[in-house]
Amino acid sequence: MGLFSIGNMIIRSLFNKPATLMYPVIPRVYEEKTRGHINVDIEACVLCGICSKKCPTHAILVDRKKKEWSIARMQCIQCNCCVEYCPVNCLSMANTYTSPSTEKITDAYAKAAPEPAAKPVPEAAAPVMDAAVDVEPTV
Amino acid sequence: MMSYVTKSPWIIHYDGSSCNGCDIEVLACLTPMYDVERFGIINTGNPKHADIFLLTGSVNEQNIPVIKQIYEQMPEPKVVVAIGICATSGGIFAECYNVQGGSDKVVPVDVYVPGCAARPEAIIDGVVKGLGVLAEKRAAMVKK
Amino acid sequence: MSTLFFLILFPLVVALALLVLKTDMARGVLVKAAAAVIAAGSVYLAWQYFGSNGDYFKFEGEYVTYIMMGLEIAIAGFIFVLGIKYKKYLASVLVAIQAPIMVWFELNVGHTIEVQSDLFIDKFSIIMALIIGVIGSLICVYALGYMKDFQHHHHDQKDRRPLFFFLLFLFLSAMFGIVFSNNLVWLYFFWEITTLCSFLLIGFTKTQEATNNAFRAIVMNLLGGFGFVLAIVYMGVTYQTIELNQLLAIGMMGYSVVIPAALLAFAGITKAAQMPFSSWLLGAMVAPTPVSALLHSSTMVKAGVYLIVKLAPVLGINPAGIMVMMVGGITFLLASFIAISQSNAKRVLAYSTVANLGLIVACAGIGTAAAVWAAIMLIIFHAVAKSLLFLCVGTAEHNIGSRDIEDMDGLFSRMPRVAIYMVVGICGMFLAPFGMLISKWAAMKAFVDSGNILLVMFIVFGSAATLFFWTKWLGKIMAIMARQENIESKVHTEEIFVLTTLAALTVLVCLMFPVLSAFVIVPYLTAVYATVSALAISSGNMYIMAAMLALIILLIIIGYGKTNKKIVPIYMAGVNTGDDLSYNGSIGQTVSVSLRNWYMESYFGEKKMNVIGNISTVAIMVGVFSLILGGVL
Amino acid sequence: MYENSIIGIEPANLMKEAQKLKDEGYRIVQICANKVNGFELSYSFDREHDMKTLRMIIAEEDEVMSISHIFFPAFLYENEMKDLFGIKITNLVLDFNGNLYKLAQKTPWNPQN
Amino acid sequence: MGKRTIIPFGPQHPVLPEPIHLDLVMEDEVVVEAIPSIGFIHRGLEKLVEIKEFTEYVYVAERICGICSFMHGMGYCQSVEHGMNLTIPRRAEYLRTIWAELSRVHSHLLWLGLLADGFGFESLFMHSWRLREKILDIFEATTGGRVIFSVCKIGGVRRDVSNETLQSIIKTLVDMEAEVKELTDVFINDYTVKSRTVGVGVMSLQEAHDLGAVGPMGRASGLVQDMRLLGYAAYDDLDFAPIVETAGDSYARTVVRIREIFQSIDLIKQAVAKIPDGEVSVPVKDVPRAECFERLEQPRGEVIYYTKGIGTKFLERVRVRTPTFANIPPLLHCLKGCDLADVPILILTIDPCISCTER
Amino acid sequence: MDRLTYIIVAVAAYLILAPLAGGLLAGVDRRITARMQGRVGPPILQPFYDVFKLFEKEGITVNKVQDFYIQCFLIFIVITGCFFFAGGDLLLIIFTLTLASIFLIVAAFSSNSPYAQIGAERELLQMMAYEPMVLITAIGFYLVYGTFNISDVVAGGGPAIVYLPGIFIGFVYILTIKLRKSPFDLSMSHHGHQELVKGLTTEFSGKTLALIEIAHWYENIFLMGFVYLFFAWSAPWSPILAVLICCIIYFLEIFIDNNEARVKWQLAINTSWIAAATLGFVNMLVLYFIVF
Repeated sequence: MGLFSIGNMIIRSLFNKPATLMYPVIPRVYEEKTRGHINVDIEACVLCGICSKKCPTHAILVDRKKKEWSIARMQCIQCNCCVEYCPVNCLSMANTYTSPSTEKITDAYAKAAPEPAAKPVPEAAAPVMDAAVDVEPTV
Repeated sequence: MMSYVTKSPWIIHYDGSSCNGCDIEVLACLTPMYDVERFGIINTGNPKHADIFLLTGSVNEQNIPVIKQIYEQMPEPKVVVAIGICATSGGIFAECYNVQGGSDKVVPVDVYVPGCAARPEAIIDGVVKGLGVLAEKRAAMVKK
Repeated sequence: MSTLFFLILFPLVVALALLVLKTDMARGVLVKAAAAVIAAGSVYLAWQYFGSNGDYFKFEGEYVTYIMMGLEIAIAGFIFVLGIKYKKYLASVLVAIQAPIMVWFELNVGHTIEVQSDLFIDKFSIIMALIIGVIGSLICVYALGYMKDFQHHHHDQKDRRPLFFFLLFLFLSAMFGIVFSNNLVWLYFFWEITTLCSFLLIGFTKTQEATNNAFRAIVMNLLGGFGFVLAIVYMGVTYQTIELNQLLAIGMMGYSVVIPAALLAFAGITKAAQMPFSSWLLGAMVAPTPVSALLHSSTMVKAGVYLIVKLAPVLGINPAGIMVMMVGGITFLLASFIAISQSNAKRVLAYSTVANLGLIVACAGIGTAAAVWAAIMLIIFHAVAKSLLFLCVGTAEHNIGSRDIEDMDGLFSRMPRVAIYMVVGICGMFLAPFGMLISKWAAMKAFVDSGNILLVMFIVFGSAATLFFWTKWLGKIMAIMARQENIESKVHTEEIFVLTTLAALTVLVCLMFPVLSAFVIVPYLTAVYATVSALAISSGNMYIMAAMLALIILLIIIGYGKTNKKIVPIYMAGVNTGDDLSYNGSIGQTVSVSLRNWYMESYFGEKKMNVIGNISTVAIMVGVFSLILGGVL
Repeated sequence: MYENSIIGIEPANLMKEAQKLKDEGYRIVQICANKVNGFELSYSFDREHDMKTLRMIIAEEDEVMSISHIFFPAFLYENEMKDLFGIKITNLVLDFNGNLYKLAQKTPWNPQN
Repeated sequence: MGKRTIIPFGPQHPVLPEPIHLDLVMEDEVVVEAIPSIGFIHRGLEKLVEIKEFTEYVYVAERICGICSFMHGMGYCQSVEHGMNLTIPRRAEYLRTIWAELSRVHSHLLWLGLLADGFGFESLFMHSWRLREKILDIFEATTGGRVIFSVCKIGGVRRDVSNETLQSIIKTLVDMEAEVKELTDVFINDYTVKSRTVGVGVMSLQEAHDLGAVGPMGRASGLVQDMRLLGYAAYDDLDFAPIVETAGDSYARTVVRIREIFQSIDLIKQAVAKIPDGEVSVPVKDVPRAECFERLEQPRGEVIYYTKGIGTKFLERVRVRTPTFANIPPLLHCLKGCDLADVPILILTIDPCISCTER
Repeated sequence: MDRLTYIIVAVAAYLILAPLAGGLLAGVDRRITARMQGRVGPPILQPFYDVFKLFEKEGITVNKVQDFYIQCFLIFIVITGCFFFAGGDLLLIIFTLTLASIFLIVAAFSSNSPYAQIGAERELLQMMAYEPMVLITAIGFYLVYGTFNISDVVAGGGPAIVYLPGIFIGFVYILTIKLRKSPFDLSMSHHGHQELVKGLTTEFSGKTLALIEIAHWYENIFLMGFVYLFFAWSAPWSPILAVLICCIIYFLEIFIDNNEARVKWQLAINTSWIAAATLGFVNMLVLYFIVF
């Protein structure tokens, strides 16, 4: 039984520095593993579309005609799924999050110049996607 | 004209149909590490006192009228901040039979805060962004 | 003196006339005319004797005493028979003891005593006469409309309104008699008539409950009457006087008059429904509302406190005084507590009456000039506000079909005028700057000065309770409910007239507060106490209070209900159906919101409080009487 | 590690079996419906970490007696099944009448209903 | 109508982080009847299994609830793994155990804060959540997320945690233990706190059993029930006994959860001491063909995962019986006869997770 | 300075300075509270920002009369303070304060809204809980100085605290209710989360809410004035001491606020009444022995 059981703790807090991180005055430093947003190395991308197919929220769109890889930032749930499935490791998870915005933004990345060599790869990947479960890249 | 709406934004938080990850992060914003009261933010819990409506989670048949009502009961100027992917687009639940989509189907959303779950820093940024909209709305109100 | 006789006899004549008049029309005309005459008479009386500091009149003619005795015997016989008929033998036993003693006294001692003055009038009587004359007759007028509805609701019963109005006017007559009598035998006669009238009025509806309550009332009042008889006998035998002013004079000269004072105070306590006798007044609620209003505001219970306040100079720090102040204090505290647990508006009013009478009794028990000042003020304000409240409740009851406070939801929208009057009445009962509160303030100061800390504790806690039960009622009425239909047009014009007058009176009396004090009460106290020390409340503060009231009225005129804001629905956790009255509840239902006040039965339950109150007051009375008797023997 | 013991029963025996388990000191821990051809209902009971599941298959139009009179908490699961699958459950202790969840689409697990 | 007050409580209500609605019928402030209404968060995610492959459904399972997120992922994976008879590496099981116990510490601290907030003890709320942030930092460092971890997958875990990091976790926990103790002592000793919890919402052992109470709710009434005793993941290697109190009131439930915080810290220490080196996942080559009931102990109590595979990459049925769902009948029992002021406390003492309940 | 000049100066000073001081006090309160909770907290001027913002909001109301009641609430709170600082009669002041509080309660009742109504009911209960002690405090001063007049009390020969230690403790106890601090912030809380949403103030918004806030500033300064009375007497340096003690008492209230859970109404009324009935009673008893 006590009436001022937390007294010590609050008096200590009163005279010590607050625990507050002071964001945004002091920017937050994120952990290396923090899942923030997806980066694409568009030049390395082969537009295979696996990421688009695997994305649980259908945030990623791959337009092969326009040679464009786009992500709806407001649909991405940072599950890291696309990164794990990407056959050419062109996707990566950055540790900073997408800024809030007044619009639902979609970031599109177009390949600078068409690379003919990239073309066969998606076709090679296609049968893999149809297989039952054997697409299980290791981390 | 100087407006005080940006100096004292009071929030109300309602959980649509989220996984409550974002809700917990909204609450975390109030706690010592993030302490949004630094910006004068108070979690009022009462739409009639609130300036900013923090909405998490997607909308469904049952909570649509509730969300509408909370929004309608807030006095002008008011801002809606949709927090998390579910609130912006329905997220991973978009294809569920009882999910109708993001909160913009029900109320006009002013700021979208991405993240699953949205980080406290993102929520703070989102609210700060909302303050700008709030000031604009206040200015428009004065003009009228 | 003729005015006094007129005021006593005129209502009697009207009463008899009403007994024979059978048509609504004739009754209406007569009651209204008589009420106007009585009110005018009492005002004339006030004007006539305004300058006097107490006039005493001797009445020549022994025959009156014998007529009274004859009537007393007849009444006793009547009660005796009724007691036997309804198997309420206790009542019969009590009259069977008391009447012979009185007759014996009259025949053996009474006629040997030379009575100096039978009647008198002073400023206190004037106040009482005004209360009876104005408020009492207003209630009679109100009763016209009310009883029409009442008869309509009970159309299967025989129309017994002639008897009803007979009793009302008889009551007024007896009350005038009480406040003008100096001769205690006369006083006792009128006293017994009020007892009888109240008995018949309480039992008016003739239901089993009404009969039971009527007998409870008469048993308790007869018990008090018995004390009265003993006091007269003791005085006649010991001091050779049966005059009230003589008793006071003897007492103030320093001789002990504790025994008659205690006995008379006891009679007053029963009539003023103090604990342990409060139950009769609660039982009286079964009677039609005008009866309640009459009993509570201007007659009956006021007779009790009138007698005690008259006795105040001989009370104070003596066993009789201590008995009176403690009984009053305890009653005030506990009755206020009980009122919290009641939802029946009339019961709330009843307990509030009991509590306020307790306060008056306690003030009288202290017996100082300041305390009596407070007591008289309380009597005035209580009479006006309480009659207003009772009549409002009566009107509301007839139109919304319930006298329960919880059914008064949205009364402000349904019956705006009645609701406003009710609000005025309620505010008048407990809120600054209305009179009641100022009187309470003075009472508190008197209590503190008296040095009785227990009483101080009673009043501070009792006030807190008072605040609670009045405000919650106030809140219930003031709640603005959406979508209510105005049903006020159904109210009789007589009722509205009376309510309006009473409401105006309530405000007026409060505004007149300083004047009333300076020109009526202080002179009375000066006459009684010779020296009046500084008043409880400085006149400056009284003016501040009056100014505050004026400010409130001004504010209401300027700002009430004026807004250009957008009207929006209320907050209901997001599930308001849009009509402010219901919400989308569980299991797919639309649920009506129901907002009810707190009653805290477990804290302030009627039963518990009554047990505590009855035991403690009985203990005090038994203690005091055994102390007095022990001193004598 | 424990085993999943699933015991097939006839729909008619449900009440009897449930009562038997109740008498043995079991309590209900979950009820699961699954739409196959008709409905497959699994009632799971627990006693000190030991779980038993009664399994029965009913036709779509069959009525099922509620076991909420034996196991009070069952009413929630049964209301849920009623809402989501449209299984006809009778004699519920507390019947939400399809209002446990307010759905845009009635009985989503059984669309043709 | 008498003296009965009828008001809506929720769905939007500041003491409820999640929407639930009660029709409260009260006399004075004493609740005589409370009729619940849920469904504000119902999404129907069990049905998503028809369009999400069983490996992908983990993402959905994790998002059943933001507080017990990890254990939902874990429960789903375990259920499928058992159905497939898939044995996962021991290190992965240990990591799952460590994360699960960290989740429990985080969840209980969060709950303590919410409870403090429920009875208006602001500073206690703030300090509870301040300490909780340290656990969240561990989560972020090891999994990359504060709330949703995304580390479980069928066949193991997606990220390894280095042994050095594990040691630093232990250090953090040891450092905060003293402060947690100081904080939890307030809940145990403070007069005003006890005035709000002792004797509030009493449930006897028999009632707890019959009403199906699970987790701390049941254990506070003396029901010895802890699914970790079944020995899933690494629990068969660890030494612990279920924490049981007998009073059955809100205070007992608080005490149970407080003691569990320290128990979890102890379990994490044991697990870190015993964790073997090795792989953290095995490849999945098959599809589920069997059904399986899997029972886990979440912070809120027992969760039952039922998965039924029919030999395709889509499961036929997933069902989650969440602890809060089981605890609703006990809640209704407790609400009868309490004060209005106790309603938030009682709703909180079952540690409700409405998004779990409604899925 | 003659009496009239003094009254005018005091009233003017109260009218102008009280909201400033009250707002500042609220700001400091929030800051200290935040620090006790390990946070940084809002700027000291935050309460003013809040009120200014509320004035900028759209005007909405649930009926046509509630604003009137709130305006009356503010007016009578201000009048109370004016009486107090002008050296008026203590009982008069207490009754005026009661009147003001009733206006607030009626405003809440008038909305006929669930949470506002229950808040009003609880506020009423709290009034019932503290009223006896407040009256006893006034009576205590009367017993010491033989007058209810504040101007005579502060001019008295010695600090009242010497005679009224019990009553002072009792008063500080109920001050927690009046300042709406935990453990007695039952009817409305300055913090967001409570079972009554915003209790009493649920239906007020915008300017009306701002008026309530301002009224509370006035009220708090007036209440601190009450504390001041216990420590003020004719000595020239006593005002400094008294103001210092007011600050300490306010800090103590913040400390208590951060140390306790919100209790239920039963405990609130029981303990307040017990405090009044014991501390007040015993203190008065002793005084009577001295006085009579």
